[in-house]
Amino acid sequence: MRLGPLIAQALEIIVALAAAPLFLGWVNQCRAWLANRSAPSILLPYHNIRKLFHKDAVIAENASALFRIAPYIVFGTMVLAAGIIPSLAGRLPLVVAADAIALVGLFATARVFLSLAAMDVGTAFGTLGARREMMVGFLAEPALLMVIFVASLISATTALPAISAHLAAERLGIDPSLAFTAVAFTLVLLAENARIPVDNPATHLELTMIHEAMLLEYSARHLALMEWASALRLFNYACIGFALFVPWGIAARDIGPLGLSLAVPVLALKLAAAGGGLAVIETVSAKLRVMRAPEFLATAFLFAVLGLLVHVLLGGA
Amino acid sequence: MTHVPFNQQLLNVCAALLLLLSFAMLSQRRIVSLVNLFAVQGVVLTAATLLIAWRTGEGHLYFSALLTLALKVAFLPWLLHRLIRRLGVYWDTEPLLNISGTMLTGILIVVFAFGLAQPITHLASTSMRNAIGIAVAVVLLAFLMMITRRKAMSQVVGFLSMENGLFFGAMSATYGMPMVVELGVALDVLVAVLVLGVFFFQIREQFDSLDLHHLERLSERQ
Amino acid sequence: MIASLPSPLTDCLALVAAWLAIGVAGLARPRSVRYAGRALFVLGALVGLGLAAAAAWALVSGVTETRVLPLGLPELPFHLRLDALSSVFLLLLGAAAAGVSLFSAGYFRDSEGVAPGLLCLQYHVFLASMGLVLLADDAYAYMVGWELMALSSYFLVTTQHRIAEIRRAGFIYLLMAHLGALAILLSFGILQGGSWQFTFDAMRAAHVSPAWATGAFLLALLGFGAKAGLVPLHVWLPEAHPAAPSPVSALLSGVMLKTAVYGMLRVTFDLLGHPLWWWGLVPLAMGLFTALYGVVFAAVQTDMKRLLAYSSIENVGLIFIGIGLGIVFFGVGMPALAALALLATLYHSLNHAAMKSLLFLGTGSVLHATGQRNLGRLGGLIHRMPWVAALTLIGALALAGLPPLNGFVSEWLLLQSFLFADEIPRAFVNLLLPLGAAVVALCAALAAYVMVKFYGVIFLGQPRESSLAHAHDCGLLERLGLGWLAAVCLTLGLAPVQVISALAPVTRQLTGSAAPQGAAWWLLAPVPGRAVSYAPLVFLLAGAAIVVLTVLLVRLFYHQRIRRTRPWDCGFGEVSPRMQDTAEGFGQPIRNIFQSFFAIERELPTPFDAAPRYRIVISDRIWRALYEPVADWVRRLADALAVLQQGRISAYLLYSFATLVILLAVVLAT
Amino acid sequence: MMELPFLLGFPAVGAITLAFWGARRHAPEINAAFSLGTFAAACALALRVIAHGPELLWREQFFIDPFNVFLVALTAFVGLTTSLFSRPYMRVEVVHQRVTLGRLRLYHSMYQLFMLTMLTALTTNNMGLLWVAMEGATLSTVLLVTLYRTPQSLEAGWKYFILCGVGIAQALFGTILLYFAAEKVLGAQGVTALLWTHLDAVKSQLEPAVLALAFVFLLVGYGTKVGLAPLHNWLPDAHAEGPTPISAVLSGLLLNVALYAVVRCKILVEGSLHSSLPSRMLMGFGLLSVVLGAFFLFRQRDIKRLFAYSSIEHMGLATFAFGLSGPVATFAALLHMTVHSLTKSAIFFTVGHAAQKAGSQLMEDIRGLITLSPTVGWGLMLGSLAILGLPPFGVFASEFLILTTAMREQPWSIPILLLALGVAFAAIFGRVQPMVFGDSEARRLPHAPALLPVFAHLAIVLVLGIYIPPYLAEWYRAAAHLIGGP
Repeated sequence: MRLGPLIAQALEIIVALAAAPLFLGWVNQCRAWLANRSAPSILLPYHNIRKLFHKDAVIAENASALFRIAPYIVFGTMVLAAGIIPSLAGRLPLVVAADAIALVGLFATARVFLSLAAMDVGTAFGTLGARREMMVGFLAEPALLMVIFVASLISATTALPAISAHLAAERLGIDPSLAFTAVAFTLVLLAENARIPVDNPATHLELTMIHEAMLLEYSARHLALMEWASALRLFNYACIGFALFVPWGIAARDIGPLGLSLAVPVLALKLAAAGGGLAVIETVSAKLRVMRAPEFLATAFLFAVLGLLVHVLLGGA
Repeated sequence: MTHVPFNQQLLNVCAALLLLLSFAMLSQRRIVSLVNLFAVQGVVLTAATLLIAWRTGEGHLYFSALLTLALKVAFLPWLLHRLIRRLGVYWDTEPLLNISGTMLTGILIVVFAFGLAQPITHLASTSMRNAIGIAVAVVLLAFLMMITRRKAMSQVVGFLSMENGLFFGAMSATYGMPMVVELGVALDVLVAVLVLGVFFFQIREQFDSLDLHHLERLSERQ
Repeated sequence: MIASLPSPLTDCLALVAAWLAIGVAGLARPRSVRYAGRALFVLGALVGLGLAAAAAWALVSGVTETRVLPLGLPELPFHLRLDALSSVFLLLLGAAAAGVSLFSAGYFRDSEGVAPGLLCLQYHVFLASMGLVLLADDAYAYMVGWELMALSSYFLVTTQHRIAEIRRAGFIYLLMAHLGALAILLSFGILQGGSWQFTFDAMRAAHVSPAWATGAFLLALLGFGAKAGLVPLHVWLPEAHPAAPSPVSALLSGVMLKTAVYGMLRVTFDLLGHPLWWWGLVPLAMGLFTALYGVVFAAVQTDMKRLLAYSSIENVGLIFIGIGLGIVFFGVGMPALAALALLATLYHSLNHAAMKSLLFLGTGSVLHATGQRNLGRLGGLIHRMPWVAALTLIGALALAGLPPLNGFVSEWLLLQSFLFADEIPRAFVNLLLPLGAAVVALCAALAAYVMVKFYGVIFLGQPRESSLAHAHDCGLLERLGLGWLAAVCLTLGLAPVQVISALAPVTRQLTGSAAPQGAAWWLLAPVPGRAVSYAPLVFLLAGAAIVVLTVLLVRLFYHQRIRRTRPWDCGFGEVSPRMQDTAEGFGQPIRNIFQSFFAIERELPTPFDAAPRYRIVISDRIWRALYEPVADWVRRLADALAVLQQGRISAYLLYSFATLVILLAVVLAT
Repeated sequence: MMELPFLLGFPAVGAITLAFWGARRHAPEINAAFSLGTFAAACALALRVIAHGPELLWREQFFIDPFNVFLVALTAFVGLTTSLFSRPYMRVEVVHQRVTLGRLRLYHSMYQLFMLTMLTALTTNNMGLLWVAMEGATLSTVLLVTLYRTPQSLEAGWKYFILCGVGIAQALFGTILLYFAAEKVLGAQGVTALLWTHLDAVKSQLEPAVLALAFVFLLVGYGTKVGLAPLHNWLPDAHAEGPTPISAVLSGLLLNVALYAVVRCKILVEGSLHSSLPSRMLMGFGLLSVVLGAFFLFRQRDIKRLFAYSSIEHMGLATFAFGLSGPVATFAALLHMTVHSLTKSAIFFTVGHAAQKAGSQLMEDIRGLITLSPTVGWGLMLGSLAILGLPPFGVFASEFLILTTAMREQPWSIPILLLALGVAFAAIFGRVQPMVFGDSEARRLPHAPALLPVFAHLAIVLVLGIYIPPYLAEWYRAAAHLIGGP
């Protein structure tokens, strides 16, 4: 295998690792601005991670090995996902490892391990968080799959790079089915990344928290990995969104220095815009009661299915 | 109207008598006279057999006439009378279907029987083909009697007169069955009545009555 | 003929016979656990391995042989046949049986209620009868094997016959099995098409009119569906599986359900030959409903074996979805896609055999160690029984359909084949089928939910009962059994390309078109010419590499100091086991979302209860809606008829009289 | 040709001997010995017929052909095993003081007499003698049904006597009509005119109208003894109230022989009618019996009544199969007669022991046989499963053939059959399971149960399910060919 793609692959992963916390910071900053608060430093997530890595790990006595392995696995899956999703370039070595469906499976793996780890210590909040996380998951996952289905039906493939390449090649027109799925995807993204209105990353209020509840027993480096992983997850979802709905600017054909050097700034732009948009949504919408989350996700599912139907109807006609 | 030979007329008279008798049995409620009627039936049957024997000159018919006389006129009635005395059952209770109703049904049955006998009658070469219909009628009437009676005893008499009907049928259709069969049938009837005798005593000692409503326990209506 | 030189068929036959022999040998010393309960079962496991090997060889060498045994009916001796289809399922049978028997050798004690020898007999007759079902090439041999399978497994299910529920479960099981068998029998009766030959060859040759063929197909679907547990014919399954001893549950769920799949494929694609495309919609619809129904019920169960039983129903649903898709594709003339769908079916059958057996055996170990089947009284066993916990985790993750394990592969294939549904040249169908994909996706996600509940509540958290402290890990033989099945799961997960190329002859036999070949030995692609791929090996290696790298970096740069304290739990004081979610609690979201599925009766505590208690009974609507009315109807009819026989002799005489008169009238009339 | 004299001689002599010695200590053994002799003679006869084909004997009054010789062998065999079973059973009854020694004598002598009538009915060539023997069978068993002299047994006996007597009277009239029709062809007063072989030879010339009527009477007559609904009402009572060995032979033998008579008549009538009227009648009766039997099964509480109704159902099935009247169906019907009589008598053996142990025939009193005495428990369980038509037992083989044939020939009948079979399965199995499984508090018996007969029967049925020996198959084929049908 030639060296170029490998380097590109490595570059993509590194960019992801580096950019993920930054993106999170950016979103928080935008939210602060929109809320007329003085924004924290955009680098705050880095500081957090660094700080956590230096602390002593405190673990419950009855925690099993699973509890300690889980952070690494979750982190690993997220990094792998970052390597597969064409954020900078398609046609990368890792791409063959998994198509879009496998990618969804990858996220599911992360979620399952996260939940298992949360149940391991056997505290009230851990199990509660795990349950809620799985609930959100089993509703979000099909919606995400439907979104991908529509894209794959349009481009006759389930390989993400191929999809985005195909979509990018298409004439720039508004495709109604894609529009529906875009909405669905946004909702899924909010839910999966524990953002308002499904969850609130900023609070530890028992009754409402989902994602945070699962991390309660973690500390130090394990917590750091978990935080980093969730930042990566947000980043990954954003990149999937880009690949599906604004696929332009990804170095589809040539993964030489030129293409990449062109792709990086484009990605930065997209991230900035997405972060802004995300912040806006989070600011204007209110946190839902946990039991309302299913309805929220059902809407997402509905949108995705509508997109599917629209596609088949118009495509069939 | 063609001329009918004398003994032929006699035979027809016998047939008519048999029919009359079974109607009489159908309406009779006194068990003693029921048995008597049965005996008379036997007499008529014997007469008919003798007539046929005389006419056809079939040797074995004389024998079966004898058999009939011995069994159905002498032995069975005697046995039944004895049982009646020993068991003290003289009256049958009100039949399930009242007399007039029974009679009406009987008439219908006779009509049906004649209709039934048509194909046979056409074929029969015997001199008394018309009697076949009567034989069937006798059988079915006996059947009806068994259905409508409530006392074991009268049911048995019905059973026996049914056998009479069969015998008469055999006579009128085919001048009787082969000897070996005749004997077998007679034997069976004999044994049957003996068994019945045993039966009556068993039933009596259990229920001290021969009323059939004691014998209605085994059913699916739990 | 073939008998002279050794042949795969002869080998398989000999091995199946060997099972029978082992079973009979069990009666020699029925009371001895070491002989009948241990040695013979190990022997049986070896036979299973042998069978798997022979079948695999037959599959690879691609032989198709037939032979006739001097048994059976005079006109219809036992015909046997070994072809690609049967050898795949024989492989499944052998491999699964090997693991289960190995486990059983360590599992069965004489506390099972029946003498070990008898158990050994029933167990091995069960295995042998399944072998006969897979080998049979005529209706009679097939039905003999089929019913024998039901019978032997019935005795196994009712091993603990002193418990009334178990007797009831056994009764329902055998009743459903028998009714199903009757349906299959009639289907064969149609298939022989007037040629009084009941050999499958004759049925292949026979020409059946479309109407009759449809009848045969529906009857077969009824019969095999009843065995496989398609909703609404599933009622026996969640009763029988928990009732049986765990190894038997493993066989029932892992292998026996697959014989129904085998039968369905055999009848539809082999004997009927040319299925009409719309037939496929029936199993497809039933499958979709079954899958959703099963997984939703699994999510709310509190008995771990019932949970697995319902999850089996779900998987059967997925399998039949594949069959339905295959029929549709084949019917509209897309053999390649039909091959893909059937491939998903076959692959999922193999997967489910491995993972569900594994999980049931796991529950068996838990049951022996704790004596508890109720999830509400388990927990924290990962500390007490690490082996079982570790091996079961593999099964659970596989069943949850997570890459890179095997469950995901078949799910992936199924979704891929759904992706082509829009090319079907039938209006509406191509519109509706993609919605099926949505249901499949939902089921897959719910399966993950169920598995997290299953594993988390049993093995993680704190023990909910003090008695669990004495739980012990399973013995060596049991570990071997579990390990073997786990290994099978991993292999199926990591080497899909090889498995698929091995399955190619089957799809070629069924649809005339080969299954998709991998682009490379490590790369899986559903159909040639599509830029789609899944490479579990790369996937796993890359993932592992990243994880290891992370671990190393962390070890390299940061200190390893760790303090152990009590759980923090957001600052609550004492953390008691009762604070954890119970099984009911974990199922609660599902219960709310899918309320319409269940017939729920609740007993909620009021705020003023001195000793507040919470009880909830979730039962199957279908049972009340479908089966109880039928039973009532039969009972009422019987009561009505009973009037006929009211004990009066005159009435009886009247019957005779009436019969006589009526018949005479009939004769006169004609 | 010495087999036949022995075949009929053994039971005849036995009946007389036991009439005097029947109460002695070794009477049961004597009984068994005579039955053994009969069985030996039957086997010799069977072998001879297989070797030399059909034979006529004693001025053509007796006739052995494949059809009846296999029933002869079956009858003799079941007679033997039943006598073996009744050894401990009746001894226990004596100990329990349900029968006096006098009645024991009656029982033994009548048992032999019953065998005699059965064998005569099977082997005779004379339709008249057939009738005589059938009536004789009723008479010899009616006093056995009332052996216990309980009110119920007397009632059962009375119904048995009257209903069968009346029925058989109809059969006599049918025979007369047959004779009447035959006379036209075979010449007046021909002693040969009632010989089946001659009738069979000229059956195509017999007058259809008469034979149609004759068949109705014969069918109603012998059908009553077969237990065809709605003429079956005597059957459950007689089975339930008599001693179990008698229930076994009634179910296992009498019904078969009666059906044999019906089929003999059907052959003649169909030959003359050239229409499928008789077949349709048989099918109608068969279906009705199957359905009614199945539904009555549902309400039973008495175990012997339960299996009596199952006999009705199975006889109905066999009759239905004869009505289908293809070579396959007839084959299946014969096979069904065989396996049913073997299985059902085996079941009655186990039922007898079970009821004695529990001291009651009510099913709710019989529990946990498998814990009390595993052999009886397993016998009952396996027997019931066999009778329910589960492979590898022979009943499945016959039902397989019957159902698949009916599926093609008479599709309309299939739903009815399925309903009935399903109901029967649920009814019988749902009651047998709790009797066999679970715990029990029943007592031990003074005499060990005789289980050899049970498992001998089940073994044979099992073998017939997976392997029908060629000569037996030949036998069935020959019989099926003989019965033929249009």
